[in-house]
Amino acid sequence: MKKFLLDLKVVEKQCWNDKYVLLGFSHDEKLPSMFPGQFVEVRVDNAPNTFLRRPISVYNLDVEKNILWLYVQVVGEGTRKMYEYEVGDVVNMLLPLGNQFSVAQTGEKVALVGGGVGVAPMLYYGIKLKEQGIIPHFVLGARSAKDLVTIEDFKKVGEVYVTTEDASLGEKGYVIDHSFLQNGKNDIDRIVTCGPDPMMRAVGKFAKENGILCEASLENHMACGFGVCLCCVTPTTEGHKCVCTDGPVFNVKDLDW
Amino acid sequence: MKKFLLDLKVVEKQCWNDKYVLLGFSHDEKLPSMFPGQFVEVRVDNAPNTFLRRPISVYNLDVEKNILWLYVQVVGEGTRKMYEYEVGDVVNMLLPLGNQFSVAQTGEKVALVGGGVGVAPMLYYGIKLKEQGIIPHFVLGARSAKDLVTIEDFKKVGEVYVTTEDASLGEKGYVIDHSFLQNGKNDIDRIVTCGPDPMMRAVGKFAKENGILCEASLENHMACGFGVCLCCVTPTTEGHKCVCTDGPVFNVKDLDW
Amino acid sequence: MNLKVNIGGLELKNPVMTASGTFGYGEEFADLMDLNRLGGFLVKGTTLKHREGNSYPRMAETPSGMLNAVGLQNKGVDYFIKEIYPRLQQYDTNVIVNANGSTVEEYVALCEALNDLEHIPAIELNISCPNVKAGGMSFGVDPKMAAKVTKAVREVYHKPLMVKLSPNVTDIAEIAKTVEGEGADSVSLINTLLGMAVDAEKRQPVLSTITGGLSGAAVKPVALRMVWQVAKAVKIPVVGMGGIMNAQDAIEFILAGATAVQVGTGNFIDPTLTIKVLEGIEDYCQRHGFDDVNDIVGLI
Amino acid sequence: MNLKVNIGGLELKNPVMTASGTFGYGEEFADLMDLNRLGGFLVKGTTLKHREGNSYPRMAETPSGMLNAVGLQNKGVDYFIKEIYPRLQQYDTNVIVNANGSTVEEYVALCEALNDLEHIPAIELNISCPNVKAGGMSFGVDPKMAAKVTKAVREVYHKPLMVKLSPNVTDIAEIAKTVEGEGADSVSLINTLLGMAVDAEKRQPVLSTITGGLSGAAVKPVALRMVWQVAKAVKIPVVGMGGIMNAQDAIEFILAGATAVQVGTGNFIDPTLTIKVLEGIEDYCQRHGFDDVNDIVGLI
Ligand SMILES: Cc1cc2nc3c(=O)[nH]c(=O)nc-3n(C[C@H](O)[C@H](O)[C@H](O)COP(=O)(O)OP(=O)(O)OC[C@H]3O[C@@H](n4cnc5c(N)ncnc54)[C@H](O)[C@@H]3O)c2cc1C
Ligand SMILES: Cc1cc2nc3c(=O)[nH]c(=O)nc-3n(C[C@H](O)[C@H](O)[C@H](O)COP(=O)(O)OP(=O)(O)OC[C@H]3O[C@@H](n4cnc5c(N)ncnc54)[C@H](O)[C@@H]3O)c2cc1C
Ligand SMILES: Cc1cc2nc3c(=O)[nH]c(=O)nc-3n(C[C@H](O)[C@H](O)[C@H](O)COP(=O)(O)O)c2cc1C
Ligand SMILES: Cc1cc2nc3c(=O)[nH]c(=O)nc-3n(C[C@H](O)[C@H](O)[C@H](O)COP(=O)(O)O)c2cc1C
Ligand code: FES
Ligand code: FES
Repeated sequence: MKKFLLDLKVVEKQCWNDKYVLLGFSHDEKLPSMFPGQFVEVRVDNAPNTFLRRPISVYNLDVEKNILWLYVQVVGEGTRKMYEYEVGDVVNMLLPLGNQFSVAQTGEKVALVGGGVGVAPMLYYGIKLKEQGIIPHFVLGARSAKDLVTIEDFKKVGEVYVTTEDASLGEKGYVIDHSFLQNGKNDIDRIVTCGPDPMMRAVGKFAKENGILCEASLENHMACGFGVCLCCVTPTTEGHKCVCTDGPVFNVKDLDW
Repeated sequence: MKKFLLDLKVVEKQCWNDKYVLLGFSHDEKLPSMFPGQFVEVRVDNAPNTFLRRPISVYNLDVEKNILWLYVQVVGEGTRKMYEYEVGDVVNMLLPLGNQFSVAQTGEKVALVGGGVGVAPMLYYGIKLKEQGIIPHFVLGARSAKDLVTIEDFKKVGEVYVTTEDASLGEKGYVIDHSFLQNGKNDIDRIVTCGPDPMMRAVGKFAKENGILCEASLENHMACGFGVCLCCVTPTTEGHKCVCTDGPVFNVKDLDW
Repeated sequence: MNLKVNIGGLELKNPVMTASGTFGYGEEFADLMDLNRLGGFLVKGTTLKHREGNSYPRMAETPSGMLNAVGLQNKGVDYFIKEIYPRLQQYDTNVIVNANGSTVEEYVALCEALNDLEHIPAIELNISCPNVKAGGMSFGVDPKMAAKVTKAVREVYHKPLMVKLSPNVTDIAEIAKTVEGEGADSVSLINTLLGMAVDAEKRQPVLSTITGGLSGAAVKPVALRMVWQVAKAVKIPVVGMGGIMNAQDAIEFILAGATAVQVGTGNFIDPTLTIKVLEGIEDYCQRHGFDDVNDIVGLI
Repeated sequence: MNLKVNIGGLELKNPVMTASGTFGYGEEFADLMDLNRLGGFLVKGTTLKHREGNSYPRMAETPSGMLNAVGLQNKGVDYFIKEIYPRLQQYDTNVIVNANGSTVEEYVALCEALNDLEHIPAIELNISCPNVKAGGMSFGVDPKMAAKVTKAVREVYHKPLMVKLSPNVTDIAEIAKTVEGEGADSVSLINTLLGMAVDAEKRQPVLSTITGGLSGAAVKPVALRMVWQVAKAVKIPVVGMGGIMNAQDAIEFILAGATAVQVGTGNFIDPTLTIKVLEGIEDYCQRHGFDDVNDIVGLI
């Protein structure tokens, strides 16, 4: 896909507690198409220690309103600065980057399993499923209810199943333990997942054991985001592959898990 | 003098064109005393390339309102960020630093010669002179009228004589050519000066030739601002002296000009 | 305005190139800029045989810079010739291959193969990669080894030969003079500074290889110093790099003695940086009244 | 919680010291922090005779760092002993003098004088200053010279002797082993990296000396790597420095093998940084369940 280097303007901002922000970006011209699983590289140029760009998933692309939505969790200086963006700020982005989740077949039962801020790429895939006439089953896990702040967005699109480690919302435990997955083993045709590495590995294992097609979106550290530095590799059955161009989405059967 | 490391809050901001800003800073507690010629070291921590603090002169200390005024000209990234400070922002400063202009004797005729942003330390000295009952004669020079934006502050305190290189305000030419200086050679008892190096040297030469006591405030590049790095030295009759602690104010007869 | 420079027999339409390992095979940038505007571009480090490179993690961000430990991942020269070289012929600029080996024999075999490629007008002999166990940097930090590999390659490679120097040495000018003596047509510097990052919370190194190569703005002062030292020491042209993030940085290298520059890590942050650097150099020459960029080379 | 460390016979109440040339004579910080809380502080580089140092400009800011070319400006050891030493005795911490010379004889005469000072419990032998023409760094980049000066000083200096190493070398571990062999009780590293800054608009070097020493956050990756290499190579304690800007940086050095650290350029940016580093180290040990800071030394 053709890449663009664009200055986008913050047009919407929603903060929950002090850790999560949802930012809407727009442009005078029509934003390029982007697909679920793809990401953008954000230039954070007003922080002293963010030398490199920061990769952030496409949370949603509202074609009608011409708004790109990013959902950001504050973990360090770069994401802190993004949290502090105000409506009107202009931010340089390289986009769209990476491959995408593969398209489901009509009639499939699809589980979208997200952990923590890994829920980000799930929403947009869910929206596409819904457009196809497939009900997205979102299985969302986090440490605590306060880490699942955009849950209403998901409820508007599909069925939502929640686990939290402290039982503050939904079932207590890890996503993989959710009754929807454990009881539905035999019905589920496809799982897409994103989240912390141990979580995705657990999901991958579950899928393999139950013969379910499973795609995971990896979040390896990146220097460039577009395939030129070879820093973001993951071992696969065919050797090292770049997460930024061969991924971020991989079929778990190809991964060296 | 005792040094303080304080977080001050921006309480006033006045911008002229896009090059000059006057910022008022305050603190919950009483600000320490500061004298004319002294400066502060500002920590600009939201710019990627300002590793070191930035030295800025005390423009005025309003003891009643507990406000420290700084007058800043944008020349690079650090001063650009200062220009962008908003009321409410908190800025870390090390202060007060440096020596001070020596106190004039009652009855002296004093010329305060400032060039460009070098006018900054002149105002506060002028205010002190006025308190002593001495009329400050400000001779202010700049490239153009738009580089002398706080002239009204000076007019409130004393007599103001202006030169601009493009003749957009006052007499055309360099400060040193102003008729007030050239015609007043024999009357002037004391000159204090701050501005670009060539200007101060010219003023120093003029003072020497006419037997006038002259103090200049130097603006050497600094790494620490409080005498520990030895980076800011100027050659003097007694060898290298630190501009940040032995200065910034020097009697020009001690300088190696 | 003349921007043409000559790097030991290699004609560049302007002094702006890219640094190997930071520009892929160029194609990745084609959406965003016109590659043909460059003086040349250096493709990924290439070896005789396929290399998987080092394990992940291979990267750590550092103040104004980054560490990498890629370890020359590439599919080997045969794959390059078959799959990539044909596509690169379309570009109207110098495509230069960065040649790597673990032994003198490997370097020689590789460079022999590259010598036959009509559309590769020059190679950069990398004797300074800090990210491979055998060979790599060890050639670049020992004058005897540097001489040996340069001499051997010179015998089989008949086009302009640029040798890339390691900054991890006591006396880089000595190494430069050595390779000049063995027939190098130009030298390029600096490769990355050997560094390390520690994850304090996990109490382990960040990189799988513990140490890695430092690049980016942070290294510019060291790179400028070395370019200046080398330019004074040798008669062949010097290609400068290390932390170029804008046109002014590039001009600093040229003033310090570089006839051309390479933009590296900066490509990650702004994929169109090379074009900005090129335009900035032209603008600088104009502003300062030089009608030939060669006139500002080594003015310091 | 034990924070005490021993640097080759020198007892420190905690591992936090300051780097010579960045802390004046300590007194300049007394308004802002309690000097007695430090493990020790290093005063300005001292020479046998008065030195004017280099001409202005001596400083250039660089990405995440700075270059300096102070050139050991100081009034000589006699002045130090007469005017400054008496004032320094009031502090209940280790005051260490950074000793410099241009010849072996100068080093020896200086260290003999320092040996007699009761309240100076140790010296740091600086064989790595890049900012003086004669001597200075040249001792630190040549193993033979390093051996010679260490041996000579060892004969006249009978208290803990710390030798400060230059990073501008191909193999710093070799130099470390050499000075260890000649009787150094500890090594400290890194001194500044030789660098350069260019003023493109003026077309001249920024520093009066053209090149200068790079310090600050930018050099941390190189410093960490060298500390790690040296700590593996020698048995004597290693004192780590180079770009420490916060407690985490200091902990990284300790994990890489430093028994103590020195805070340098960071003092300019935050004059109370040493205290923050000290408190951060204590907090880190607590959080990670270590009751002795020595237990985290060299965990990597
Ligand atoms: C393809 C991709 C998509 C992503 N999508 C999102 C998203 O939609 N929303 C979101 O909030 N974050 C997302 N991330 C993660 C995000 O890029 C990092 O959190 C961010 O780069 C951290 O920058 P920082 O300056 O705030 O933190 P830093 O100061 O750089 O690091 C703080 C901590 O976060 C860790 N960290 C840094 N980068 C990453 C990374 N890439 N992955 C995991 N941990 C990291 C560091 O090791 C460190 O412990 C994505 C990452 C990738 C690779
Ligand atoms: C004692 C003292 C008092 C000062 N008082 C004031 C004041 O009241 N108001 C004000 O606006 N400025 C004042 N200055 C100058 C001010 O410190 C610099 O303009 C500022 O540090 C530049 O920072 P920057 O990041 O914007 O520019 P940089 O990006 O650091 O530099 C931009 C350009 O300015 C030059 N420059 C940098 N520092 C200085 C300096 N110290 N002197 C002269 N040129 C410099 C650089 O060489 C470069 O050409 C004072 C300086 C000193 C030493
Ligand atoms: C990710 C990465 C990979 C690199 N790979 C190579 C390589 O294969 N061969 C080589 O000679 N240099 C390689 N380098 C070094 C660069 O070409 C360049 O010498 C160095 O990064 C300094 O320039 P910079 O600061 O502009 O990046 C690599 C650098 C980076 C950051
Ligand atoms: C302005 C300045 C002056 C210095 N003077 C000396 C000195 O006299 N003797 C010495 O051994 N090191 C000197 N150094 C080097 C520091 O002690 C330290 O080794 C170096 O700066 C790296 O640490 P840092 O990055 O924390 O500053 C000086 C450094 C600076 C910045
Ligand atoms: S991040 Fe550079 S290749 Fe993937
Ligand atoms: S700026 Fe450090 S001594 Fe003056």
